[in-house]
Amino acid sequence: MQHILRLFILLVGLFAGAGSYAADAAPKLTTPDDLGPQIEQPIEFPHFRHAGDAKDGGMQINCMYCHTYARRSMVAGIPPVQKCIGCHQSIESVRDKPRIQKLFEYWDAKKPIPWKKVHDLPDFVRFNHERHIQRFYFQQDRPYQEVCGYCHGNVKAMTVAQRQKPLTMGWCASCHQKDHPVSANSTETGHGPNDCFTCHK
Amino acid sequence: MSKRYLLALYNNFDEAEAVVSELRNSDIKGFDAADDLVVKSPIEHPEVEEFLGEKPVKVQWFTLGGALTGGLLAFTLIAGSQASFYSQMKGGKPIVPIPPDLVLTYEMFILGGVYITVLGFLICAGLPARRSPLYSAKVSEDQIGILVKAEDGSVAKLREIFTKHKALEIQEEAGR
Amino acid sequence: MTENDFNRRDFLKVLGWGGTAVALSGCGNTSIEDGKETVTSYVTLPSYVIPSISNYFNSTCAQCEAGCNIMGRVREGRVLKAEGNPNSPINRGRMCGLGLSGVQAHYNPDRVRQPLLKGEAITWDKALGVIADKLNGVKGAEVAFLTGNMSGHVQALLGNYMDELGSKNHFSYEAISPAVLRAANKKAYGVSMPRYRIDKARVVVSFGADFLGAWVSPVHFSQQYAQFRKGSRPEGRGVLVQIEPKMTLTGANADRWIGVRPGSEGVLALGIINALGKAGLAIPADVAAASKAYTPERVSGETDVTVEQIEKLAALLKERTPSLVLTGSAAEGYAHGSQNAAAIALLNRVLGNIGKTVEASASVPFPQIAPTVGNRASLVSLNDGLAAGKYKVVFSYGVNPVFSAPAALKFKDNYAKADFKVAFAQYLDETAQAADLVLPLESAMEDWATVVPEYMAAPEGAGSAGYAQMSFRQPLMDKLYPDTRGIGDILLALLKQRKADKYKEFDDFYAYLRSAVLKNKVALGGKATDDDDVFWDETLSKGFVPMKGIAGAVSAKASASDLRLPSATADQEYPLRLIPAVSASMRDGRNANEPWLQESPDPLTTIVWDSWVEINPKTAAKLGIVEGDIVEVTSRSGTIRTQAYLFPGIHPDAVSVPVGYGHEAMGRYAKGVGANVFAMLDAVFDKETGELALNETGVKISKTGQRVVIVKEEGPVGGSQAGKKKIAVQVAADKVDLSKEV
Amino acid sequence: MGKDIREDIAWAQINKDVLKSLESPRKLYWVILLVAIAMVGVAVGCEIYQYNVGLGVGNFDNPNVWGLYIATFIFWIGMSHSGTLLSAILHLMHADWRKPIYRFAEAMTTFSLMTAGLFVMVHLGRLWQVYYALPYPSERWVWPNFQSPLLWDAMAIFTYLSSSVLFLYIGSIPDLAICRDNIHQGWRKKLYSILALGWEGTDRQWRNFRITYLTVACFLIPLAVSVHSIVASDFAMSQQPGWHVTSFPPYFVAGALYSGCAAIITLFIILRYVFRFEEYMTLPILKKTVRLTFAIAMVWTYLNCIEFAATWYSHDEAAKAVLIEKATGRFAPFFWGMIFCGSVVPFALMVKKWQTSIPVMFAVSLLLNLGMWLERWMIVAPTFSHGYYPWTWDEHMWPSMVQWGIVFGSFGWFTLLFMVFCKVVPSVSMYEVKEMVYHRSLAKKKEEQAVKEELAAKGAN
Amino acid sequence: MSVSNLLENWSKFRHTHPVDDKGHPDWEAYPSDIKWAMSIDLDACTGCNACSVACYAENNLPVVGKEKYSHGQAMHWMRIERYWDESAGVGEFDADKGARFLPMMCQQCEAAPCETVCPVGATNHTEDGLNSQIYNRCIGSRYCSANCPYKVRYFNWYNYPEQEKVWPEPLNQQLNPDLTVRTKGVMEKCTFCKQRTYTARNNAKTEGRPVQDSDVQTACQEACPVGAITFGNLFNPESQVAKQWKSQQVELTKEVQDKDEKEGNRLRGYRILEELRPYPSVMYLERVRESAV
Repeated sequence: MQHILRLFILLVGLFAGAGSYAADAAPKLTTPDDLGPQIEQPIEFPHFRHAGDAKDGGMQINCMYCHTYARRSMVAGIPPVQKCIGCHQSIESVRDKPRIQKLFEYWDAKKPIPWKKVHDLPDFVRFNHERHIQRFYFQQDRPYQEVCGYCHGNVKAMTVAQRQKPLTMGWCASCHQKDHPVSANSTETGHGPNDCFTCHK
Repeated sequence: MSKRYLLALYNNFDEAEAVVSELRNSDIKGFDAADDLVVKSPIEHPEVEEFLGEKPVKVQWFTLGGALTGGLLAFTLIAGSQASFYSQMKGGKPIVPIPPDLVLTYEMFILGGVYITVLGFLICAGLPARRSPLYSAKVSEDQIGILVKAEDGSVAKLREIFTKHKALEIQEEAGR
Repeated sequence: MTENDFNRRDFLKVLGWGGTAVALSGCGNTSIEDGKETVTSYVTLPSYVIPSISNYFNSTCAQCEAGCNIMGRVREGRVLKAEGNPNSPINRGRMCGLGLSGVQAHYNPDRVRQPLLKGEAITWDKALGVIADKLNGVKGAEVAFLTGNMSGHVQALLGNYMDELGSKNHFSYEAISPAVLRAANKKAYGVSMPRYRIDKARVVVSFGADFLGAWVSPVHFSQQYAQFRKGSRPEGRGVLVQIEPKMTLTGANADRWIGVRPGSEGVLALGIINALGKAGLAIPADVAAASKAYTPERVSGETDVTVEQIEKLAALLKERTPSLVLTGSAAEGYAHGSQNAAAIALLNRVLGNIGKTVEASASVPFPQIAPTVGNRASLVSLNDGLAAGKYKVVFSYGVNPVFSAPAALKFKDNYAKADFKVAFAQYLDETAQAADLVLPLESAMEDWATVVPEYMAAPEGAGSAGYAQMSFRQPLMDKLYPDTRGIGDILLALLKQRKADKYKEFDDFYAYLRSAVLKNKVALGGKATDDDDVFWDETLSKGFVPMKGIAGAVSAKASASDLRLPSATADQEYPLRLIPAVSASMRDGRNANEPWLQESPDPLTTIVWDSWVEINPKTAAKLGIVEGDIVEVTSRSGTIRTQAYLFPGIHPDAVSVPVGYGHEAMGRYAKGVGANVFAMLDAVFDKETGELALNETGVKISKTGQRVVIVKEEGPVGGSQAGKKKIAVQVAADKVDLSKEV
Repeated sequence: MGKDIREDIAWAQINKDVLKSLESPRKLYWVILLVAIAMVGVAVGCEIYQYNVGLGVGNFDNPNVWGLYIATFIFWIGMSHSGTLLSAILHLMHADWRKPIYRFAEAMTTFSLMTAGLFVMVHLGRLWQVYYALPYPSERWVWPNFQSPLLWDAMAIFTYLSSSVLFLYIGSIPDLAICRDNIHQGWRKKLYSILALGWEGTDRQWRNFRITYLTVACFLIPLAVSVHSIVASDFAMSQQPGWHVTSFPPYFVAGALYSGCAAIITLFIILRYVFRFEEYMTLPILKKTVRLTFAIAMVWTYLNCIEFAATWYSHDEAAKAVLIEKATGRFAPFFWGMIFCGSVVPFALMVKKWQTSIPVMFAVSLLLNLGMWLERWMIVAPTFSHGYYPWTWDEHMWPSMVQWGIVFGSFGWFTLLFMVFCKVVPSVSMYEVKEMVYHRSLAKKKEEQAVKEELAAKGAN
Repeated sequence: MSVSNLLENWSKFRHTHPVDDKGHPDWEAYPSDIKWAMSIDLDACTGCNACSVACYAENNLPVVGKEKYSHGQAMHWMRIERYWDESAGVGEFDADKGARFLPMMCQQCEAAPCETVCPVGATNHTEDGLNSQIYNRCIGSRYCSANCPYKVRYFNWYNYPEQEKVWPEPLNQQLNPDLTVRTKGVMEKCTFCKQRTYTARNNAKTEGRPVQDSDVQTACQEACPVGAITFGNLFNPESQVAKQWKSQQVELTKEVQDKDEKEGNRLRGYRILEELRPYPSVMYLERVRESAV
């Protein structure tokens, strides 16, 4: 009997070990509190100031005011410097803040700001902002904070944006396999495309 | 009362058989031929098993269980993964095509069978085992060993039986 | 775009082409990368630019003289691809492989990047200074300017510059231009380049005109051909007969390819007229007289075409009208090329095609921008002048005569005789290497220009008669190399050296072009009240402007009186006739450094990355040559070594070697690929026009004993389907019902 | 005709003789081992080069996407079948002559499978992503394609390899115990006492041992058949002319047994010579093996004929074209070489005098092996260069030195493994030879007894 | 996850897609309303190679050079084949009626032989009827190419972008960002310009309408100087390609077309190697030649 017990413990241990290793190795599907790495940007853009709630001193600007391409293009796009200047040239109160001065330096030199990519998918992945905005923002009529925040996290509370969600394939797919109502007041549902080819290029 | 082990070595199976049958017929106190007698031989010898009496072998049940588990596991894994792999369509075939899946089911059937049989063997044969109290390298060479466990008092009696049948060598050791 | 402070080139700048811009190294890295790549961002951005969505800007293709209107696909400041402009009457949204490769001329890694004085990099100021120095004290007559085909405002500027220099020595040279045809057309129809209406013809008989491949305006003719082949057309599906000694792409698509003996095309044309007469067609008396001697039997003997074939062809031509007879380079490249062309033109007259399928074309109302078309005779006269030491300063632009002049002319040596040679070049090609000063040009995708095509295609419908157009070439992206300049800018700078105050209002060629166009707003289809900026933007966004052209008229007065067609004479020493083949992609070799063209197989032989000599299997059997043998092709003027390819589509008396290969310079993709057939051509000239006759070289072939495996697309079974009739199927026209097809 | 194993050979002598083979090797051993290592070195070098630069260095082209790797892969897989034949099939058939030679045959199975497995790896374009083919639960929810015969292949090889290793191990536990009892020095002592698992030859152990051995043998037989028929499915399940053949699975199995038997003859002769095993690997055993090989050779020849005939009389023009191409085209020398080595040479096995001639059999077995390698190549290559689509036919593709180097090195790899094995595990199964001798002497006794009784009866009468 | 999915999907996918046992399409089971298809008029095709070059430009195909081309390692997704008449017998070529050109690329088979054999599932059938190739999933076993009757799959034998330097600076700036550049060890093939059909579908969906012919052209179709190539949604009866298929009586899921059995069939639509039953999505129209001359 001893042998049996010994063998049993050995085998169970092996399985348990391998299983827990595998479970640990797989990235977690959602990591609400685990922020991605901090990225140094040329200008420390305070998202919380622009997009944050009024009670926190934010201006509650719609994401798509600046990231205007999101609804009509694959990429959300970074606003041209012109856009920043458009507002800031008439906001005298913050004119001498170091970040704003930096901004005007770029503008005066007519140089684009070399922003770093935060939500950077691998080259062989095709992600389409337009499709998702159309589906969830326009058709399903959800609040933009929720729609954008689903992938980008709670940007309105961040200064420089940080990656909050894993953005891995399994994470994408976990949502694609869910049924979502096709429009705001419809009971009909549909899910995202299953074809590998839709997202892989 | 303490136990003692005795190992007698014999040259051939006929002598060993004679010893065993005599031991079985003898009425030695504290010695039960069914439990306290172990025959060790360098080769597999069906007659030994015969004269030792039927002892059911249970490895087959492991085999059956292993094979069925393997097959079932394989089919569930394969069909399940096909159904959940974003339901990718393949060349005009169904998502879960039975005939191709059976091939792997078959392989896993065998794999499970073999693995669990071997596991069953180890369990049934009591392997890996610690050395028994008395062992002679002669057993793995050309001699048949008869290992008995008996109470102190019956050692002399056993020795007598062993020598009677021309034991080549008799070893003795205190048991636990 | 109408904002004043907005420079158009600003948004064409290549900005941070990280992630969204190009996906390099597709696989392998499967993880999310945080903060490694830079995002494409701009300072200012017009509203029509959306990242990840392409913008299309109309421009004009510069890869050949057809001048197709293209759209450049521009994304994140880079031009990615040339696509056809659907509104263009020339190419109607279509492209050829050569045109598509234009982006590789632009992005070519072997472009010249700064001015080079005897190989040393110098600044532009210095380069222009050197030119001024060298021109100092040189008489106008001692300056020569060699160009290829030219048109538009660059040509106007060049004209001005030549005037300023007091020189009349503008030589326009094209190695493979249909120059004999122009002269013959002028004589036969009254216009040098009439509009051909293949789409209206029921039968097209083409004497070596490779209109689907490399002849005049191939994409346009391909459009016409597509119409011509439609069974649902009122005229029914057209029949194409191609008569040529070496099968061209067009020949490969003909219903009947007739491998005529080289040089006897004119004889065959007269033979057909003769047969037409016999078949009952009314033949004008002078033509009948000229063709009387050419009985089918005699013609058959001279041309290697069976009597039956001639009669069948005549019957078809008589039955199905209108037809169209074309004269191509294969027929005109002889000492009697003009005679051939004249004889063939008679066919159109006899068949009554003139005015029906040979239409009058129109020319642009501004003579100074009308195309100057190149020919080979001008090179000969330049060469003669150089040999005589007449020219001290020679400019060359867009041509590579050191490569493409026949060796017999000894052009390279004569060129060296000039004191100072300036080459405007995009590549360091053979001519640029021989020049003293090389001025790097912008590519056609960075430059401004206007283009007036020689062959003036017209849109369908009314108003096509007097249609003429001017196409615009505009930058599709920012300059790749800051030290390159457009030819217009260079000419303007040179003009400013001479007459600074006259041109001082123009900062650059762009300003000159803009003002020149706006000055003629009305002629270019605008109204005098139109806002300049609006008109300019609209014009650019269209890519071309239609104009009321000066309509020519075609006449059917081709005379048959002075036709002299020599009979073929056998050359004992050099028994085979060499036909330099012009392929659609390689042409005269100026685009040889574009890798797509090198790698796209020759349609007929499917050979890539090398030249070859096509030999008829019968001839090859006689000479004991098999495919892949390295052979020496020897003429009186030179020898090349190349691989033999057995080709059923060539007359047994002829061999053919493609032109455009065998560069000794130019760049990594062109250099050392194949052999240069130009170098071995005999200097024989067309008797009437003085054009170099390309097909008049006799050669002999000898084996070298080496053999290679030819690098080609076709497999070892060649074009055989090995009995598989379901791969490429061919049916007879009467076996299918084409009229109801969609 | 040499003598068979003596019935009266002492069991202790058997131990002594066999254990001698585990002693420190002769110089020649080290020389051969070094040669084998050098061969592996060549292959490793080629593989590193190929891995770094890309598969193009193997000189593949568009139609010929598989080269020698897959052919050699099948060759090694095929070779593995001999072990199963000898240890499992003949075991069930109670053919006792297999006993002295099955151990090394089984080792051959294991090592040739290990070699074959490497070719699957070498063949891949992206070896570094090979884990994509494993069915493991990943975050991406992506699975391999279980419909692919290639995956079946991988699974079958894994099953076969692990089962063979277990079978080999289980079968040698009693012998490992002998080693443990007799070798008392160095690392070997520790190794054997661990590997022997405390085997003592008790009746309980023997009882379970017998049934386990039998059960695993029973599993191995269908497994072996399935492995090579799955390898055959790689081809038969495809749609290509010359591959899409119904008789491929049995044909492959026959070919596998054939090449395995040929390899056994080769190794038999080598081991007999090297370890002086004349007493055990006797000529009568060789004779039986040779006869078995001949029988399988004829089966293979028959299946070959069937395949050709079926192709020839069918209406599958493409398959017919491939066959004609094989017989008359560029591959003709290799094709006829295969026919010669595979179907003509075996007739040498019929000659009684040669059946026990060591040099003749050695040469013949090498030829048979060559023929079987050619067979695999002739299955793979011609279909690629002469498929359905004439435009893509290609006669110029020839494997580069990189491919040849890796194929060459695989023989070194096999030799290396086998040689190490021979020095660690007894290559003749001692306990089974004892059994064989015992049963034979019993039978002889019985026979003598019967004769005596008969005589006695006669005498009584 | 897998067991519940299995149970859920079991009934849904029991039936084959899209060809059921009877050999005709089970369109009901087709998961989308798009089936991309093509037709190529060989009578119009002149063999000029423009389509092939356009494909190089659009799809980031590497130019491999002479040495590698000679090893048959060319990467042209669209190759132009040139055939001769063989009136005098096999291999005896006759040029009198010209040559025949045939543009050959991935036929996007409905029952693609390549899909079932890929060990890792890198090539699948998409819901809009394409034969997908997921580059990043590919491990390079090349089994798909081995099983392709048309041999239209091309393998990256080398690391063209980085090691072979096929796109030296600034030639790499031409690369199309809409699709990746494939690295070594990966199979690739014609995708019917997936990036273009994707954009077309996306735009149509945003505008809430079905995809029309005017939405999308493949790069080869766009370039073709004679307009020999037609591409579109076969399920849309208004599309040109559907009209052509219909008028030529070619049905997608048949291995022998009814019209071919008929006497005096005056149609010229056919598909290559149809009898192998891959159900290709490309219909060719036979070349026509006038016999009166």
